[in-house]
Amino acid sequence: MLIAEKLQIITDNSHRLNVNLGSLELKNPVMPASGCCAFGHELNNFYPISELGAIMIKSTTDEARDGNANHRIYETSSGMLNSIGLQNPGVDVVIEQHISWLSSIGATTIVNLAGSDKQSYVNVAKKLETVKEQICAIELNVSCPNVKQGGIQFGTDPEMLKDLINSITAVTTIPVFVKLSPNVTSIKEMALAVEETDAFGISMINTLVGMAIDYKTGKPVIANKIAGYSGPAIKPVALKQIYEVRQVTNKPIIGMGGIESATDIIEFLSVGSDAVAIGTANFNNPTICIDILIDLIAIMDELNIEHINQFKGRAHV
Amino acid sequence: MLIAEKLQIITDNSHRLNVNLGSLELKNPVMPASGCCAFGHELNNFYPISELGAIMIKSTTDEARDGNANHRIYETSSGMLNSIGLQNPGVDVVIEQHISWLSSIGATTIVNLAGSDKQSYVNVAKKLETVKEQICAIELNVSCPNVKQGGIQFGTDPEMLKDLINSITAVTTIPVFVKLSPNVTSIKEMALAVEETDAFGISMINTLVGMAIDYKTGKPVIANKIAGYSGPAIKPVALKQIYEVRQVTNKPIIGMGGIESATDIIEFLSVGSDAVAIGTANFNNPTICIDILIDLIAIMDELNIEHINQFKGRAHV
Amino acid sequence: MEILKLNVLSHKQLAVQTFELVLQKPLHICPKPGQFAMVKVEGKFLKRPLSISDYTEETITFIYKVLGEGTKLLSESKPVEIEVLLPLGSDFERTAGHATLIAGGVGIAPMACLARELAANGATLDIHLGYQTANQVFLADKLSEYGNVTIYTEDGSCGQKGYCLPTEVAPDSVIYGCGPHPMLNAIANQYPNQGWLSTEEYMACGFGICAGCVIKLKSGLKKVCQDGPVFAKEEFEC
Amino acid sequence: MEILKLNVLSHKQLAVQTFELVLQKPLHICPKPGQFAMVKVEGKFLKRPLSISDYTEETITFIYKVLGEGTKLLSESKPVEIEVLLPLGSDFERTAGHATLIAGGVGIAPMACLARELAANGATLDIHLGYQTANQVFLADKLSEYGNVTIYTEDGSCGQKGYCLPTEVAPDSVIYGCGPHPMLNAIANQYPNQGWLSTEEYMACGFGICAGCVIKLKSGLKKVCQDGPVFAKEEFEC
Ligand SMILES: Cc1cc2nc3c(=O)[nH]c(=O)nc-3n(C[C@H](O)[C@H](O)[C@H](O)COP(=O)(O)OP(=O)(O)OC[C@H]3O[C@@H](n4cnc5c(N)ncnc54)[C@H](O)[C@@H]3O)c2cc1C
Ligand SMILES: Cc1cc2nc3c(=O)[nH]c(=O)nc-3n(C[C@H](O)[C@H](O)[C@H](O)COP(=O)(O)OP(=O)(O)OC[C@H]3O[C@@H](n4cnc5c(N)ncnc54)[C@H](O)[C@@H]3O)c2cc1C
Ligand SMILES: Cc1cc2nc3c(=O)[nH]c(=O)nc-3n(C[C@H](O)[C@H](O)[C@H](O)COP(=O)(O)O)c2cc1C
Ligand SMILES: Cc1cc2nc3c(=O)[nH]c(=O)nc-3n(C[C@H](O)[C@H](O)[C@H](O)COP(=O)(O)O)c2cc1C
Ligand code: FES
Ligand code: FES
Repeated sequence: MLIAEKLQIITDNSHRLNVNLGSLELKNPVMPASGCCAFGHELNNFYPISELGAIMIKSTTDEARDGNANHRIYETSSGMLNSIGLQNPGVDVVIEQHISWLSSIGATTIVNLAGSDKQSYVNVAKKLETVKEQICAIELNVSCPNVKQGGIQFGTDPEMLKDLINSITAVTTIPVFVKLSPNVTSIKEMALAVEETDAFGISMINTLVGMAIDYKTGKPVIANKIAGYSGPAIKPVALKQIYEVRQVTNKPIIGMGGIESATDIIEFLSVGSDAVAIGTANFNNPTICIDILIDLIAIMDELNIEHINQFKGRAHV
Repeated sequence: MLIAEKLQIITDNSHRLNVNLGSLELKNPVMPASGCCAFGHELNNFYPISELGAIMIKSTTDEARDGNANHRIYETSSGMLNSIGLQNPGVDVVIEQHISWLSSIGATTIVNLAGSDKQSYVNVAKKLETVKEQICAIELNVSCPNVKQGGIQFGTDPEMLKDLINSITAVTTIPVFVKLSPNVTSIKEMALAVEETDAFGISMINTLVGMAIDYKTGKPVIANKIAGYSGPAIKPVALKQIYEVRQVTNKPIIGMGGIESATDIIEFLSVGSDAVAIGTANFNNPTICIDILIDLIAIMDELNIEHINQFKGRAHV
Repeated sequence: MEILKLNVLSHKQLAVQTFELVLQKPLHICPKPGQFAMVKVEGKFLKRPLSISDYTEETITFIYKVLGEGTKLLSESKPVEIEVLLPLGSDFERTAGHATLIAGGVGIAPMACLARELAANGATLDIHLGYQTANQVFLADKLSEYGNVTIYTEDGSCGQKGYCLPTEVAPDSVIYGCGPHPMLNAIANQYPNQGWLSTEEYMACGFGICAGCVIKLKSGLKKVCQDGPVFAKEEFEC
Repeated sequence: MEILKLNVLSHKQLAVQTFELVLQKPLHICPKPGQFAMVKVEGKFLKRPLSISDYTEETITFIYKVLGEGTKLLSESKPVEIEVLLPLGSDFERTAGHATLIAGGVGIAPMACLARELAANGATLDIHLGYQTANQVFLADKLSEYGNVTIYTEDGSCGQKGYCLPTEVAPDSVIYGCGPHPMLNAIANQYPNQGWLSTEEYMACGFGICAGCVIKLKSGLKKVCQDGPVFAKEEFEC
């Protein structure tokens, strides 16, 4: 099937696919995850990314970052490791070259915001606020180490997390989704911390943490040694954590972690997601976000499901 | 190759495979993991389990336990979910019917000990102490919820963990390996807690936690909803956590998590394990523990490695 | 019980979503009616339990229905060799008297060798086979060689309409049942006869080491893979 | 750049651990020398980057060496159809004057179409090919149709002994290099000539969205998959 035909099917079924994340309405529940679509230019060569529910662009920091040395990625069983190191051109360039372009082509942009201390996050948030009409939402990447607090990750300490969120929501009116790290003893505790703030919603999960070893040398394959772990292998963990978070919050949840099929999307909606993001699967198939919507419509027909919302939260009833 | 031929090769290479876990010497570094070999009878129909480094029998509790309802297991990408619920006949039957049999056939037995509160653990340890000459070591399963402390798992709280270990080492002279749960914010913190006790060593990792959903009904597939996650999919997480734990302790480590090949074993030794356990892979191949030793010897030849110890800790130098 | 790579001799569709897989059997492997195998599907992590439908000296036959991803992959790939662990589990104790076979869906698969061996034993057979609909009927012709076959379909498109539960079973007849759980429970409680029922549960290992397949029967906790899959009928009575 | 399932026309061994894979090419796909493809290997999660070795109107050829699990699986399975994403990345800018090709190991693969196109362009070619040992030699015969071939082996079992670095390169010759990193660095710093070098790095996507393949060159951070794999020689000079 040609892309044009696929897009037509999606358009024809748009009344069955639209989702609400609280007050935000998206065309459909599918968006590429941060770090897995760069700033959208490449995917837009395959299909118009304005047809997506949204696009979550690469983590953006105050200053440009070079990222980590090579090797940065490695394949594992049903997944991959990455340690890119938040390479990005810095918020000024991102606004000028990417956000404005995304806005001009009609894309729904979610900007992923990262930093190394509270101030650096706040700086980015303030700049994003100046182009707020071009931005649908901010996704707050809290899996960064806080260099001011001995390198503890913001997303692993409830108090530090709340403090960071509060300082962001204080300087911007853009809805903020907090992207939870799965690498914590209690994900509920973190969700409850978010619940006490003005954050708009939650996105989850960020990568697990893993390592790969070259058996010949005995050395880590990834230059940074430790790396983020993504792909189908992390799906069971994602489903479990979203299930638990949905038990303690009514905020909108963008679910992700290993999604590569329409049935995966239905599973993520069932445990409590309101929309989903697709990360690693884009690497294997550049048109996955469109293809998966086509499959989703077919399964909805098969199961006699009129609207995608009917899948939401079924694991909890 | 017939099993007898494989056993001969292993015997011929025994001087290259023996490992020391502190003062414990094992024939070779390979043992089946707890819950993945029952009490040894079935594997012993395939090969003499006395030829293994050791065998880690099913979690044993004070009283018999029925375990959970069906479904108890489900396949996922490169792994599986299980929620058996510690089904076991109770320590008295385990001693009479299983440990004595294992001892009689010359197997090296590591008894996995579980409980629901401190007292129930201690009861089992005391009974095991009465047959200590039949037991090589105790593996302390600390991934159990403490019913006396609001269901918090022993292995997720350093103080509770230390307290549990101390009460076990107070009543038994059998070496105790503490089996760490990977589902914590900081695995180093837990290892440091073990470091402060008289525990003999560490085994890791226990299962991650995951969930599977039937997309048609939207309901969890596993009766218990949430389940342990094992298999190759968890290997990167295991390697990373063992790497980190090795940075803070010199105690012997039995590494596990997704091992299914000889190169996997080498990777686990490289990050700091002294021996390895094989869990889920036994389900797919009942003779995996023997086959993998054959492959290991072949790779050692290929890489010009005289003794298995040469692989140890290479990721740290 | 052995792990073996067996050559595929044939692999064909028998009915809607229903496939027959014939493997070359080494002479020293001697399965019995009711036993099963764990069958490797390339691309899937765990093996899949399938009943041994029939066998000769040199062949072993499975009949499977496409249910989920594993069976779909198996039916679409055309492997030349398949890894199996077999033979596994308990078998049906065979009577020499009168036997009533009651099977539904893929539970019909193991009836092939059971009927053949019962007949060879001198037993007289009444065979009741349940399907969802006419285009899913399989094995009925073959089984009629060994006894009196009655077909049931849920939609009435072939044979009697309704569930596969005979209105009467001769009092001295031994019942042999295989099918979905509700069917087994109905058989167990509807007829006073002696008998044997084959059940199923999700399995990881198939040979007793994972405790994944444990179910609660009348006499206690049982591993379907090791204590079963065939259990005495009274185990299911309530 | 397109994702396509292409028929396998042939798949054979060329030398020790070295295989040639020929796929059917749709007419509208027009690769250029130096470009590559991401090739799906069944059973592996990510696609594998392979240089386009050569092509005709209707075919596209890859030559790969068995290095790890993915290439081993590819060589052992005999797929009839393979999913690829192609053509990807930058190409070698072709001179019409004198060209010196210096390639080692699987870096020799893309020299096939490069030499052909350079020759068609009217260029004169000196071709230097490095292998580990004699039984790994491939493509040398074919390349000698387009220019003067010199073979190097590390153990001296064929051609000159030692690394594939010509002692002299004509001052006006444009250098085209492809091979392991140390070889590219040596080429970059040993000869003052202009030229183009093709490099490699681990890749997840192959088309610019993952930032996994980024390396630091003289002019800054570059994506090997998108800005490369072919870069101007001065980018590697130090
Ligand atoms: C002893 C025994 C004998 C069987 N004999 C046959 C037979 O002869 N023919 C036949 O068609 N089917 C038979 N089944 C059922 C068959 O095993 C399942 O249909 C099959 O495993 C489904 O696999 P899947 O990947 O297609 O489904 P999925 O739902 O994708 O499977 C996911 C997981 O669940 C397990 N699973 C799902 N459904 C079942 C089930 N009903 N029983 C056991 N495990 C299940 C799978 O093994 C796998 O581990 C038997 C089951 C048992 C236990
Ligand atoms: C642009 C480009 C062109 C290439 N052209 C060729 C070619 O024509 N012929 C050929 O034989 N090889 C070529 N390579 C190298 C080839 O991609 C690797 O040998 C191959 O990916 C190894 O896969 P594996 O699964 O066998 O190894 P494994 O080590 O098991 O692979 C694990 C992971 O690391 C990656 N990886 C490992 N080694 C390399 C490497 N050297 N380069 C890139 N990724 C690697 C794999 O892609 C995979 O993701 C090229 C690489 C690049 C980047
Ligand atoms: C190569 C790569 C780069 C990533 N970069 C980022 C990033 O910059 N910021 C972020 O919040 N998440 C990043 N992620 C995490 C993903 O957005 C996503 O949360 C995770 O990969 C799980 O989804 P998946 O399994 O579908 O990939 C990255 C993931 C990958 C694989
Ligand atoms: C079916 C099953 C049952 C298990 N039961 C136990 C148990 O009783 N006690 C325990 O400490 N670990 C248990 N485990 C965890 C394993 O011992 C092991 O730590 C884990 O599965 C990781 O190793 P693997 O990936 O090789 O299976 C069980 C694992 C599985 C798959
Ligand atoms: S399937 Fe593992 S014990 Fe029965
Ligand atoms: S491989 Fe993904 S950006 Fe180059």
